[in-house]
This record gives sequence, C-alpha cells and structure tokens, in this order.
Amino acid sequence: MSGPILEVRGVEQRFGPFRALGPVDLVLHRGERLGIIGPNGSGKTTLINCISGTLRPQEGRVLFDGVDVTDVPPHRRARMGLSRSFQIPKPFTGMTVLENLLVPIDQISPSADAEDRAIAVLESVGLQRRAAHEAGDLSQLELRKLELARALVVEPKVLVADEAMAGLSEGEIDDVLAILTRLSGTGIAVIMIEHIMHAVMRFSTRIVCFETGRTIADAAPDVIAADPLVQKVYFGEQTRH
Amino acid sequence: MPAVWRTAHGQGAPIRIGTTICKTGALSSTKSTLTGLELWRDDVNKAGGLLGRPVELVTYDDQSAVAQIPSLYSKLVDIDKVDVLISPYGAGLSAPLMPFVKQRDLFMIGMFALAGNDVTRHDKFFHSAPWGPESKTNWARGFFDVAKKNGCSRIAVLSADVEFAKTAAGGAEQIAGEYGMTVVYKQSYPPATNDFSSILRNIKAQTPDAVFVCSYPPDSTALVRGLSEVGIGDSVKLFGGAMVGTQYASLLGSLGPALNGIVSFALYAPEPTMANSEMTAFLSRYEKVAAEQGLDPLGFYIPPFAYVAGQLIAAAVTGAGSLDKAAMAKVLHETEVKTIAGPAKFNDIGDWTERRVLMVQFRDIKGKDVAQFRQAGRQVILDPPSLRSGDLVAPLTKARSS
Amino acid sequence: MSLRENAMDWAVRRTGRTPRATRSLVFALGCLAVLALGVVLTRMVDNPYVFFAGYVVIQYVALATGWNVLGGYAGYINFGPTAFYGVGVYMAAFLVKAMGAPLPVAIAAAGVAGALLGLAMGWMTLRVQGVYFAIATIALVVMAETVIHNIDYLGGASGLALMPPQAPAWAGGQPQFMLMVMLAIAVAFVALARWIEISAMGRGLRALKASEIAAECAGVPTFRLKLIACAVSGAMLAIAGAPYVYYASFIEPGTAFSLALSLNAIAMPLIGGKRSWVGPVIGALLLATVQQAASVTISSELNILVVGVVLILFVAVAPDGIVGIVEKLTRRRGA
Amino acid sequence: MILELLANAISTGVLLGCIYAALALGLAVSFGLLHIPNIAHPVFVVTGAFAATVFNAMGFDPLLVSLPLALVFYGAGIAFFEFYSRIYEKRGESDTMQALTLFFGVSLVIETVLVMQFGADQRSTDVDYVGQSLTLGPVVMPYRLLIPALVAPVMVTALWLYLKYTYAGIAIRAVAHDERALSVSGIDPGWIKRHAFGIAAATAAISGAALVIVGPIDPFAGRMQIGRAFAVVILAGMGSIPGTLAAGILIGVTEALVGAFGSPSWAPAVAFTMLLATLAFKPSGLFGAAR
Repeated sequence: MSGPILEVRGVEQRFGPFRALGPVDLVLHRGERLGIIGPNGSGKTTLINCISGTLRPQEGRVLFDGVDVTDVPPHRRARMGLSRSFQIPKPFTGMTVLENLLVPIDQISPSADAEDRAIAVLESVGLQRRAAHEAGDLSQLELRKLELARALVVEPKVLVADEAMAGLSEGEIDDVLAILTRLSGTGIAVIMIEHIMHAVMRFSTRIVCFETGRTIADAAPDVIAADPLVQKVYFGEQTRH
Repeated sequence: MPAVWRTAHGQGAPIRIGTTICKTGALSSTKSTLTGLELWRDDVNKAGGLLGRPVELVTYDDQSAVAQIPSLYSKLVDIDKVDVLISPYGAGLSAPLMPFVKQRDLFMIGMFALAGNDVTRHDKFFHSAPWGPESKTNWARGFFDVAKKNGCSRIAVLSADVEFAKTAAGGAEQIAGEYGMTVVYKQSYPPATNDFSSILRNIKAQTPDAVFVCSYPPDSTALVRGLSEVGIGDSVKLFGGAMVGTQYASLLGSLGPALNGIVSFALYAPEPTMANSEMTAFLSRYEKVAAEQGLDPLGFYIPPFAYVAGQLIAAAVTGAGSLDKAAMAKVLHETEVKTIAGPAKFNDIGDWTERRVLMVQFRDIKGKDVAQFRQAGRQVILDPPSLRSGDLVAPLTKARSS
Repeated sequence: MSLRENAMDWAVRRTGRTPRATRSLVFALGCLAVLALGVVLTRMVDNPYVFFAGYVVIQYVALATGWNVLGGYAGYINFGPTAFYGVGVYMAAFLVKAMGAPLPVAIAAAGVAGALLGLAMGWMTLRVQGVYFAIATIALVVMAETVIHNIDYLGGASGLALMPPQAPAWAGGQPQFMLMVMLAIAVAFVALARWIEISAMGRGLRALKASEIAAECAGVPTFRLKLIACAVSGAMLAIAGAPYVYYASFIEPGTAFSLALSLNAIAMPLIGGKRSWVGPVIGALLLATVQQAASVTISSELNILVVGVVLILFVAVAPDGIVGIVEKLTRRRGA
Repeated sequence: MILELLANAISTGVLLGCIYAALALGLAVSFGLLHIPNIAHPVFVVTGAFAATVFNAMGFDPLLVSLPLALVFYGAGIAFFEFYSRIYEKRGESDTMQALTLFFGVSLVIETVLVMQFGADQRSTDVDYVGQSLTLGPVVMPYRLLIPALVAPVMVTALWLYLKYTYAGIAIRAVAHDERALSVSGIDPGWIKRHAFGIAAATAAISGAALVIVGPIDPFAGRMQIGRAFAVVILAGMGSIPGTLAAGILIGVTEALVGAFGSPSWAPAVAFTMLLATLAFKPSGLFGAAR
C-alpha cells in the first residue's frame, strides 16, 4: 500500500469541438498537500469533476488507491474515501447543519455515535453553535465551513477542496488553512484548488499549474513561483486584481 | 340547516325527494334534469302537493364522478332523510348505488340508468326512461328492425371506448346475430378521436349495408364531418343508431345540414305521431327556463323524463295513500301511469314493458337554425312501428344529397 | 460541561425538542389512539354517511402521504398519482373477479404492482432531469387508462360491477369495515413516512432534493435512492386504491384515473407542507373535509378554482405549506 | 386498396402531426429554449381556441382573427412571465418542481374560468371549408385538417428565421445557451426571456385557432395534449425548432398507422411510448444537442 493514492492517466474531456481538458497526467501521494492553480477556464474544475466522478472523461483513466475508478459513480468513490467540496457551496438546504453532516456518515460510515462525531467535526470548524440551524440560513463563511465539514466528517483518504477560501477575509483564510493543515497532519492527502496565491503557497508541498486544459508546470511552490511561464499566464493576470 | 333534523313524517312537513345532479364534470350537459324536476315540483305544489303535503327537492352536485355517489346518497338517506330517491344520471353513476338501494330497501326512480336494475333486480326501482325490458341488448333494437326491413345483411359496428357506447355495441352484435346478419367490421376507438378518415375508409372497404355507430358528442361531430369529407360508399343504407349528441341542440345546431340522412336514437321527436298537448306545453315552459339558464334550448331528451320521474312518484304516492315503499312499488307494478311521454307500464324490475326508444332519420335540414328541429319532418320516426312517421330514405349518399 | 455537550444541549434548547426516542413513543401512542378512536367511532355512530364520507377523507390522507414520499422528500413531482392508484384499483378488481380474493391479498398484490410500475417509470426517466419524470407521469395516466380500455376482462371503458367478499361479522357492516381498513392503511402509511423521514433514507432523499451532485459526492447513491422512493411511493398509492372496489363494488376507468384525485393528492401535501409527514396529513384532512362540505354548499367549479388559486398562493408565498408557516411563526416567537 | 389506405393514413398522419407541432411550438420555446416547464401551455392553446370561437361567432375567420389575438397573447405571456419570474428567478431558486406546481395551478385556474364562462360543453367554429376535401389521386385531404396543418410549417419557418437572423432571435438562443453570456454583451437577459415567453404564448393563439377548426373542443381539451406536446418537444430535442415539425409528424404518422392497421384504441399510447423511449434511450432527442 505504498503506491500513489490517486492517479490520473491521460484524461481528456471535450465539449463539442472545444477541448476543455487534457490529456492530463497527475499523481497524488498519500498525505501529500497538492495545490492546483491556473486561470479561470483552464480546466481545473473539469479535472476535479473527472476525479470525483460527476463527469466521465472521454479518454484516459482515473485510479484511486490502485483501483481503476473511471467507470465508478461518484457515490462509490466517496465510499472508497474520496471527498470533495464545491466551489459554489451546495448545502443541503431544508436540513439542519447537523443533519447535513449526518448524510455522508449515514452512507459511508454509519455508527451509533454519528451525532457525536458530527458535533466534533462542527466544533473543529467552529460551527457547533449552528448545529440546529437550517443550512440555508448560514452566512457565506459558514457555508464554506459546512462544505468542508461535510467533506471531512467521514475521514476520507483524499480531500479535494475547490476554492474553499474564495471570498473570505484574511483571518477567515487563516482559519480554513489551519483546518486543512491539521487534517493533513492526520495523513489525509489534500488537493487544494485556489486562486488565493499566498494561501496555496503556504499550504502546498507541491503545485501544479494549468493553462488551457494542460499542465504547464509541476514543482515545489518556490520553483513554481519562479517559473517564468507560470508568471506569465498566472501571476501576470493576478497582479492586475 | 335545521330542516335536516326535523322529522320527515310530521303532518304537513314536505315530502322530500333526493337526487344528485351532474352540475359539473363530464356529464354536466345533463343538468337540465333539475329543470324538469323543478317544473314538476312547481306543478304538484300548485295543485296542493302530495297527500296534502308539499314536495321538496334535495339535490347535490355529484360532479359526474362515481366516487362521489356513495357518500352523497348516504347523506341524502341518512342525514337529509329523504322519502324518495331518484338515481343520478346514467348507468355508470347509478351502478355503485344499486347494492345500497337494495340493501336498505329504498324506493328509487332511475334516471336514464340503462339496464341499471338488471343485475340487482330490486323490486322498488322504476325507470323514467322508456328503455324497455332487457335494455342492455334491446334498447337499440329499432335500428336493426329498420335494417332488416330494408334488407341489410352486412353490418359494421363502431364504438367509442366509453361505458354507454361499449354496452350498446355489445348488444348490437347480439341482435345482428339473432337476425342472421353478418358483422363485417367491428372496431372501438378512444374518446376524443377527432379524425375518422382511416376508420371510415376501412368501413367502406367492407361494403356494409348498415353501420351501427355508438359515439359520444365530440366524436359524433367528427364522424359526421368525416362522412362529408371522405364519404362512406354507396353500399350503406343506414348509418348511425347510437350517436350520443344528436339529442342535443348544440350539436344539431353546429352540424346542421351535415346531419341529413343520419339515423340516430331519440326519446321524443315532434312528429305528429308522438306530439301531445301536455308535452308541447311542458317543452314551451322548459324553453323559457332554458333560455334564462343557458341550458339545452330544445330539451327533447332529458327534461321530459325528469318530469316523468316526478309523475311516477306522484302516481305511486297518491295510489298508495302513504309513503310506504312497498305499497308505492305495488301501485307502479299494477297500474298503468299516464305520463307526458305516453302511458307507462312496468315489469317486475321496473322496466317499461313497451320499449319506446325512437330511431329517427334527419331530413330536410337547412342551415344551422336550431328552431327548425321543433318542426315535424326534420326527425322522421322510423321505429317503433306504433309511432312511425315515415320511411327510410336510402342509400345514405342519396339521403345526404337530397 | 464540555463544548460538545454544550452544543447538543444548545441545539435541543433551540428547537425545543425532546429526545428522539420519546418522540417516537409519543408518535406510536398517537397512532394507536387514532386506530382506537376509529374502532370506537364505528361502534358508537349509527349514521353510515359518516363512514362513507370518512372513507373518502382518510383515503386522501393515505394518498397524500404516499405521494409525499417521492414528491415531498425527494422533490420529484408525480403528476399522475392516479395512474398508480388506478393500477391498485384494477389489480384488486382483477383478483376479486378472478378468485374472489380477500382484501389483504388484494392490498398486497396492489402494493407489488404499484412498486413495479414505480420502478419501471423511475428506471426510464429518473436518470435525466427531474422535470422529465414529472412530464412522463402526466402521460402515464393516459397510458394506463388506454391499457384498461383495451382489457375486456376488466370491463374496458364500460366499467365493472363486482360483488366483493362481505365484511367480517365483527366489523358491524361493510361501510364500518371499509373505514377501519382505510384508517389502518393511512396510519401505517403515516408511520412509514415518518420512519423514512427520520431515517438515513429520508436524509439521503432530502439531500438529493437540495443538490443531487453534492449528495452523490457525499456518498448518497442518488439513482438507487430515487428508484426506491419511486417504488415505495408507487406501492403506497396503489395500496390506497386497492380497497376501493370493496367500498364501491363498481369501478370504471373514469373514477380510477380521475383527475380530481390526482389534483388533490398533489395539492394536499403542498398546502399542508411537504417537508414532514405532518404536512400531507394536515393538508388532506383540511382540504378533503372542506371539499366534502363544499360539494354540498358551493359549486364544484368554484371548488376547483379555489384549489387552483390556493395552490398558486402557497407555491408563491409559502412553499413549505401550513407547517412551514407555523414553524416560521413559532421560530420568530422563540427567537 | 392497402396502398390507398396506407397513402391516406400517412397523409392524415402528416396533417395531424403538423397540428401537434403547432401545439408544441410554444413549448419548444418556453421549455426547449428557456427551460421553463410550462405545463400550462396546452391550456393557453385551448384559451386561444375559445377566443377564436368567440370571434368566429361574430363572423370572423378563426385563423385570420388569431393573428391580432396573438398580439394580445404576447402581452399576456409577458405579464405572466413577469409574475413567474418575480416568484422564482428573483427568489434565486431554480426549483423546477415548484415551477411545475405553479403552472399546474395556473392551468387549473384557467380551465375553471373557461368552464364558468363558456360551460363545459363542446364548442366549435363555423367555417366554409369544413366538410370539403382536397382529392389528389387516391389521397383525400379534408380542408378541416389541411388548412390548420399548413399553419405549422409557416409558424416553424417564421420562428426559425427569426431566431437565426434577427438580433433578438440570436439573443434568445444565446440565453438558452448561457444566460451570463448575454449580460456581458449589454442586453438585459430578463427582457429577452420575457420576449421569448411572449412569443411562446403568441403561438398558442394561432395554434388554438387551428385546433378548433380540426374539431370541437371543451375547456379540458388541453389535458389530452400535455403528454403529446411534451413528447413532441423532447423527441425533437430540446430547443430544436425545425425538429418540432419533424417530431410532430413522426408522432402523427405513427398514430395514424396504428389507427389504420392496428387498433385505434391504442393510438393514445403512441405519443407516450415514444416519449418514454426517448427519455430512456436518447434523452437528447432526434435533433437536440447532447446535454
């Protein structure tokens, strides 16, 4: 059990004549903290969809923990230990915050102390006082925390966090980063897709940069920061903001 | 509603007659039943009521829905404590009621419930409509009598997938067999079919002598139009029989001359062999109400027999001298009742002993004015022989072109 | 007090709720009380009208509850509940005609038939967007009616008069018996709906109602869960139809597939509130009672108009129905 | 004889199919392009049919009078869309299910109003060409079907040209594709959607007039058509306007063939079977893009 936890081989996705992604190869090791950066429309979210299974790639394979999961539906991948959060939070509205966390527990690791486990995770993200509230009533920050909590509560092997910090203040970013770092400490591999550069830089042990559906760089953060191609396509754009 | 709790048998308290009316829903065109009943009630009360007591109608809207019937009639009987029942319109709505009526031994007049008592065989049930005995197969026998008389041997049967039409088609096949005729074509079609061209072509290909049609108003219209459009061939002498809709002014008015030559059933036609002063007086009173309430302006089909229902109740109650149900039934079983639709005699399950379902042929219809149908000669009675006012004009193509 | 206990305690205080086990006990006692009340009613009341009218009202409770398992929890609107109801009616009629089947057999068979129809419908339409499912159910009623029209054995369009087996002697008569049967079915349905609601299945359904993709990524097998809900709801609707032939002893397609029935089964949960089992019950009791009263007071056109307007109002202003309004009011007062 | 029957069945099927396409055309815009599942559309059509009978009774030709009526329906459609979007789109919910229920309620209200106004009886129009037919060799085509059937290709072509070549038409297709794309170009997507929904409603006035020439209608006639209209739109492929005509004709011909050579009793099942088969095996329809 020492091979990579997640492997993407030659994955390609086209929408009509437009090639949105690939071919892409990517390897994620156990416990690794991988950052994925790239401008809007560079194929990051398409890749995530292929990894989590909401999109079936037209070409290539996805391997999770050594098993080919290309044709495995998302809920089975989730049960195998692959969790994701969404760029635009998708809370289960009409349910309480606590119930939101019970949904994955029910399906993936049911137990008698499910509510206690859920409360514990809510505490870890600071949502415990909101446990009995309607998920639809939460603020933007709280929604992002709920999104993370729901992905974490089943103790996955891999967490894919899709822009978990967009729109948050510096202090709030620190909060989320702390959560993710703590998580990584328990051996969970994390993929962080993010536009907020300093956060990715701080968090990741390795960074992959995307541009028009292809990886243009794959290296340690400091190397990436110095890469002229990355600076051109990415930082050049970022600095304007 | 204090009347509900008042005892119904007190002296001078009204005699209560209960029924449901299809005020809404698919059968709402039958709501003129109520007008017929109300005209009778007014007549009776003007003449001093029954047994010296006034007559009161208790009616509810059954929405043309079978599911409403058990609870509404239970309400009429158990809460409103009505003395006499009149069935809802037609066999379909009456069917769920019959076991209840028999079980509770109630007195009920059937409103157009064709063969409604043939299964239950309740001895206190009487039809207001003159379907005659064994009506399930026999009510449209007149069509086949006319066919036989005119030498028809090849019969086509066409029916809508609707309760009344299916029943009629079943009876038709039986009678055709009995008369030694061959059924060369038999087909049913879904309600609301609006194009009959392929069906008519299929019929034409079989060169039948007579086409027995059991249709409902929308498809009756489409069929008559189809006849004009694609024709039916020269072999056909007789076309129609059980086309529902040709009894009502709205359809007569919208089809006008396209009806010429078609034969259909009726219960009353203003022919000299049938018209009487009471009926004519009733219809002219009805017309006034109909104009106010937007009901069928002719009212040949339903309202007179709602009035007949009232007349039967009146005869039974006065004859018995009480509201005793057995005595009332005995009166109707034993004596002939004079009604505006002619004399009525009943067999043991309440059928008129003489079938008086007319087969009429539409003739000389010009334009779309509804009033012309009040004149004689527009709906010529071909059958029964006792009321016959003319002979069949055949073949159909000739009858339509003349 | 630890932070965790604090949070739980706070959650409990916030909603004013008693622990789940106690609530389930209270619910079970309530069910028994309703059943007992039904038995007492059939003994005490002489007037059969009560039983006939009661049957209609309680049948709506069963229909609304059955509809809500799919329509309310999963948010998949079934516009053709009468297709399932009608299949139940005709299944029972077939068994009565073929072998004089007793009621329990008819109910079981109707349940199986409804579940299979639900599975078939779901399998074909639930993979694409929910709106397609809704549209397909509209057409399903036409289809089911067409099929019945073409089965002469079941009377086709003419309908079928049947003499179902008589009620057992202890029941005190057919109307009384039918009322008790329908009451038992309705109580069982409400209990089943409540169980689904608080179980993992209910949470899964509500999750996929909020977001199918998020639910799927949280491990919810959305397609399978929808199929199960479709089958369960189909079975419930069909079972609600099974006793009808014993109630009316005459059936015809126009009644079994009546649009008014469909309309009510949909309107009742929407008006009562479709997020919990209470909603359909309140909606059904309210609407059916009003309609029973209204059918003798105002015209039924007005009746349907009122249902239509009320439906629009609720969808526009109070999408969570009466229960939602009450919750909002109590929450505001509590806060 | 068989050939004659076949030829006539096909010609009748084509004519009926055109009428189905006319009925479904508004739905192809509101559902196919705007993704608004307007199950009240067939009731709009029936309303159009009743309006036509009212003016027909005053002596106007139903189809001619439907043209000015279409303008009225366009306005009513815009007003109705305004109401709809106030409830939904501005609430920020895309709850299709709630929308379905709303339309369901709306169709009930319209039907009941029609019943209260006109009664539940059948109503029909009086036009000269009803009862006559055009005979082409063995094929007999009743004008009662032929003339209303011609409406469909005319409307389809007009709408297709409009969507393809006019500025507003292109904007409508852009909205169908991606709402955000439009706001970038400075056009108000709200206005475009209102406009498109108005067009959908306007088609109902014309196809209603066509429907009532074919045969008498009652206030509940729309219910029979809901399944069929959606079958046409889905079989065509969401948003394909010319496809609507093809799909309508396909359904019409199949129904006519089933009626002529099978049993007419099974004809109502045709549209439903095709709808289910499309959903199960080819959800993108015949001419739609993959979704």
